[in-house]
Amino acid sequence: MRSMKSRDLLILLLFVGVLSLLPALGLSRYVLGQITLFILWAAVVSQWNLVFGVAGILSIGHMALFAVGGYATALMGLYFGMSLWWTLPVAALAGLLMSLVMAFATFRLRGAYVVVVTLAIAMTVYQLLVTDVACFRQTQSVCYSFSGGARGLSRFGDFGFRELLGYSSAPLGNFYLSLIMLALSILVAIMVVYSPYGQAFKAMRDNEVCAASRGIEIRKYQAIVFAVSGVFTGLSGGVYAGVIGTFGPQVLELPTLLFLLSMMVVGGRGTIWGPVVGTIVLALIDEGFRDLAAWRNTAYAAVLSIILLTLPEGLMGGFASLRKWALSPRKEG
Amino acid sequence: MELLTGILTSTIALGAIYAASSVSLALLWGSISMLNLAHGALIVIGAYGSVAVVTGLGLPWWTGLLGGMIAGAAGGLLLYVSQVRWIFGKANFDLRIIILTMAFSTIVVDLINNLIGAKILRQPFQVEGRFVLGALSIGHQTLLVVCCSALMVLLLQLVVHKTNLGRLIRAVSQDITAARLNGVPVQAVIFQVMVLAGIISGASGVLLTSSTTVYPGAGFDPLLKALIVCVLGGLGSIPGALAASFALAGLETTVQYTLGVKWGFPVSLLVVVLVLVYRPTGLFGRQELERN
Amino acid sequence: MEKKLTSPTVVSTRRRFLTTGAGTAFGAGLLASVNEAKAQQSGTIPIGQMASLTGPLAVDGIEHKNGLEMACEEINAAGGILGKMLEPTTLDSKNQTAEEVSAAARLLIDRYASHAIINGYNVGANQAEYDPIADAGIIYIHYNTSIGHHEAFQSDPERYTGIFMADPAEYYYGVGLPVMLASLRDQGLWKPDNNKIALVTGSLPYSTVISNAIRETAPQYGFEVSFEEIVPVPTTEWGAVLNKVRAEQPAVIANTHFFPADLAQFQIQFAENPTNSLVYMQYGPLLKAFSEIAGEAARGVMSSSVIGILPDEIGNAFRDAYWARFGETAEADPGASTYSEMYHYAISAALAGGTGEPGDYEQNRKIADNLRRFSFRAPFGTLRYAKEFNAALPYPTISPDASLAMPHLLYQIKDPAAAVPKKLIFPKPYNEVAFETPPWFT
Amino acid sequence: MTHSPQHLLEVRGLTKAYGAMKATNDLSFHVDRGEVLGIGGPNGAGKTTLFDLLSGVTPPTAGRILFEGADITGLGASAICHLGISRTFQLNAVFNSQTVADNLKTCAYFGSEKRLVPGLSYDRRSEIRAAEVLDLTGLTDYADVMAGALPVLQLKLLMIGCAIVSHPKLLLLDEPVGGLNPAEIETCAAVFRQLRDFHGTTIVVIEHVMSFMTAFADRIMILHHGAKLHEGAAGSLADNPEVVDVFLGVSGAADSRKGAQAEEVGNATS
Repeated sequence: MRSMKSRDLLILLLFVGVLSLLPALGLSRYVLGQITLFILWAAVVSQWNLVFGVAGILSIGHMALFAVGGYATALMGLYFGMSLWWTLPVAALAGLLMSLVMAFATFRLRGAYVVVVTLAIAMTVYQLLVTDVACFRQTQSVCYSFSGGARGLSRFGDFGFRELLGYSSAPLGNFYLSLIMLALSILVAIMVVYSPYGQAFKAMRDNEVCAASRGIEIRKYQAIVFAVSGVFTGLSGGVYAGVIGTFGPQVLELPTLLFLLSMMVVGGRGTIWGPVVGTIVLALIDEGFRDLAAWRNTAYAAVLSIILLTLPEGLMGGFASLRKWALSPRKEG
Repeated sequence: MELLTGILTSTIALGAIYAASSVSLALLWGSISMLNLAHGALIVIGAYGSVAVVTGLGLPWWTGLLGGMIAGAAGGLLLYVSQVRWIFGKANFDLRIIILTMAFSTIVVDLINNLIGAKILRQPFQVEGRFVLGALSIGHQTLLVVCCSALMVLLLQLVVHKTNLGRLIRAVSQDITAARLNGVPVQAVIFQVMVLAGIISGASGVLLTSSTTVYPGAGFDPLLKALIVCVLGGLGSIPGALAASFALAGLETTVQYTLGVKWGFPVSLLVVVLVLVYRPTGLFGRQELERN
Repeated sequence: MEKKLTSPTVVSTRRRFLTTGAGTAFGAGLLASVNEAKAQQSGTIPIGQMASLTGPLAVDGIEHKNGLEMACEEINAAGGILGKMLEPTTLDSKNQTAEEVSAAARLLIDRYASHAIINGYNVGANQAEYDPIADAGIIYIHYNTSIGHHEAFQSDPERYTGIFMADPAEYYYGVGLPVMLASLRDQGLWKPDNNKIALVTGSLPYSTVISNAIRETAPQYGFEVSFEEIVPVPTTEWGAVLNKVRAEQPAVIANTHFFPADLAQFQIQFAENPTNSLVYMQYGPLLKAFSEIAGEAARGVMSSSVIGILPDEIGNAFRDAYWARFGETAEADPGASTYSEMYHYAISAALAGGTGEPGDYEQNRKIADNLRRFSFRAPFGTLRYAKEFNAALPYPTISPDASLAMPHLLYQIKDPAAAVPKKLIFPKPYNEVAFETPPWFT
Repeated sequence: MTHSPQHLLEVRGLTKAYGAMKATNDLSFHVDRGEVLGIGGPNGAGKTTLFDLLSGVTPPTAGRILFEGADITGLGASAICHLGISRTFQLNAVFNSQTVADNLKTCAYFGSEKRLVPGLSYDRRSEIRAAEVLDLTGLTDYADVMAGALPVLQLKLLMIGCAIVSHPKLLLLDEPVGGLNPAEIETCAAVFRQLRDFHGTTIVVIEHVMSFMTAFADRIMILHHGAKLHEGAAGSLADNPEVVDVFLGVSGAADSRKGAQAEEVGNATS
């Protein structure tokens, strides 16, 4: 176990090292922007995976944690003019509180009930946001609601990269900030998975009744896994808001939820690297099909289906069986 | 009094629609533990089937329902052939099918967008007029939808409880391994269940869009509502889905009339979450004896 | 149009990445090389567009694409811009979220090296696309119909000098409604029982802004918003709202939720048990789909637009040409906007001595100055950008001179079964028919 | 009722009802320190339900459970584990996605005491205990194998290992040797004897394999329809005609007398 942990830490180091060299290739702003976006998605999916994959709590409303984090940052930036750096702890806290709500709502639920109830919570947050139209602040001629409603929030400040690095290099700042967020997210995942906490989570997933009878307080560890994931998912939401410059209820829409969920399942849930691999693969597919215009969604869905139909454990599971298959004849010979 | 009749008629109309659209979801969950996110796609396929038959072929309006059922059956068949038969009973079926059916509906919506067009169409399965009795005033269309939904649910109950197929479905839903060992042709049963679910979803698509409109994304909202209804009723329980349909419709309408329309959906969602916190298997869910 | 990746340097780059074995590096490298290939100059002028080709708003997105292509074909047939041919590219902005729209904008700039982006509307973009476009310095013309544009532009007029909104902000719809109602009342065409307006607001920013403006403006013209209900989007079951509205017996029901299908249901359910109220609905009734779905119930409903094709020589000619090109089921109004934006840009660029690629701030500034300097008579009126907002203004709500602004047109549905069910009733001199009391009045 | 702390476990009037059906019906018995109590009975007699009640997996409808003189009725499964009652399950109940060693460490770490705030790695004591149990069960060679990939015997041993690694005072074994052949049964029995003889662990065991029961248990209790049908010394079974009638059958009675290997009545879930 200790060697596995060192191996994963080493891979993380290499991975972050390689990614951090990417801007040196002279990527266009578009490519850098898209990579930044997907790095943030990977950070979110890694944390989601702790709950969904490692602890086996089938929460698909996880984006609610992301959303409250993003809104915390955007609202603090907007109403208090705070530097977005100072809003990040608040984003983490917001993610934590929302995660505890999720944990409480799902304590006694199993399987598909968890799926639908977590979805219902995300949809409730969504509905409350989009129907929030009461006048809260007035600018010149327009009236804005507290949360920005369906429009979402924008012009709430940024991380200051534009002043620091100039217009043309600001995306670099965003890129590296996102990369740090991803590294942090994966690091947390590694530390958790290989600690007694991670073992308790896996035990709960594998056999909940047995885990309880071995002294693992199920609800406590459900709450803990939600809390850990909530802190870092909320934080990612805050970073995302600052990097993208706008934040709205769209992150809670079903297509977004399922897009991120498919990253995890395609990569291989419950593994450290599955979410990352899934994000990379689906990002490439999505971008690769951009030229198909009206048929892009179809092509994406078709490829997604083929991967899921052929690889029950996702790509990481596929790699594992491939390696087993490749190694086994040599042993015999 | 006017408020009360308003709430009552709205509840009946809304409840019937919820019931029609959620029973097929309940059927699939109850029989083969499949959370079918392509339910919305089947609804849309049914809605367009009706348009094709009535507006396209120029047949009388009431054939729309048949058109919707046929199109829905084709949709269910396609879902079976392209996805379910390959992974049913394999590892992670429950999870993979969620994303696969989501992919299926993406493709369906895209195909409609690109081949038929994103234009909004009128559902031709319509009747004019109102039924008035004192203070009570109900549109014929509402009555039609309520009657068709009731008939559909009744027929489904007959199929499940009185036919040979129903017996096999119940055998499969109770214990798949045992059913297989006892010579039940499991794949054939699943195939028929999928087609049956397709027919019901297709028909409910026609009923749903008769009070709204037909467009490629018309199935999304009903899918969400049906999921909530099924969970509240207890997943897989058809009577539960029925009861939950009317309970939810009543709650939603009452909130809309009293608190305001915008609170209708969020409040009912919250209530569902709270109900499940105290009754983890829904109103009519099977309380399973956990054994290790 | 699309170049294959056959140059040996590109291939060797790909190999090198493959041998490192890192998936990301490979993918990003591939994308980068694609960009290099695409961005090469080919003697044509790349024109970009972000439009919803899929998703619920694709109905209009497809017309936006058609309008742009039609204009480019005509301009190319006439010799292009100073001899260079136009090459339009439309990218799918899907559900029009900030990420989708700004990703498409970056792609148009980096990969297609678009000299200008000629858009329809993207409702959810929230001005997120302004910064990448302003960084590239190219011209961006859209009709997002958002007061947010005014605020964004005024926050830094220098930086956003090349970003134009080709129609008045949605806010003016709200301001304009009481003006138009007062005009009907003061001319004696309509005698309201009271001064109450019942306001139904869709939970979308577009609807909200309009509703707020109606509420604020109404008292100046002797009206009062006495009832307000916010509905989620989409809403199809209107029973609760209508029952409450009926209890008010208002002089006017204004519904700013703009989806045509939902509004048609609203009207059908209202017509079952109507009150003596004028029904005004935002946007939806302008589309044929509304009349098709609502049927006879649609007769007498009012709606307004600032991008409606005028029933005059220019407007009719355009509609005929558009239908000849795309068939009579096509909606000409959305197409007219991108069509006109393109013409206006082409003329301004030609007068400036040519178009400007991304990064050519000087040339693009000249074009932007020309866009502000020269107005263009479009099928929907005069396209002229007010200097302080870089946006079009409405007549008569703001500008008293029809030749300097886009008329805010009030329509009434006259014959739901006709090819064009709506008829213009306000303002002068564009009105074709007179206002009629709706058939449900007793 | 007299307070009797000399009993390690005392059960009074325990009842568990599922609707009208009573899985356990007004059951009273006790277990003394260092004793081995065997529990038998036909399928559906409520044996596993009894274990579920004792181990806190399900709360009882009525009755009380006293452990070391303290009332533990209604405590949760993890709390009961921390007090020193540990159980095994009939079906494969290990953590499939962890290695054998990790299974044992997890059980040792979380099972032996209540962890308010667990650390980021296992403590020394848990690792020692895991190593001890690996040794005791003979699973050392399998330490790095995923539990989900274990052969049947090793799986049973791991299940037992997980239950004992937290050093429980009372061990509840639910059909620990069902489905094993005689040689494998002997392997398991050796582990149990060592627990009883050298660690002084008190054991309650449910088993259908009567030869194993009669050889291992000090006392035997037979349940029928959730109630006690018989209780007595290990050899006394065949003397009770009721027991013979409902449970053992004639051949079973003969087997139990002989102490030879019995025909398995069935290890299906009750």
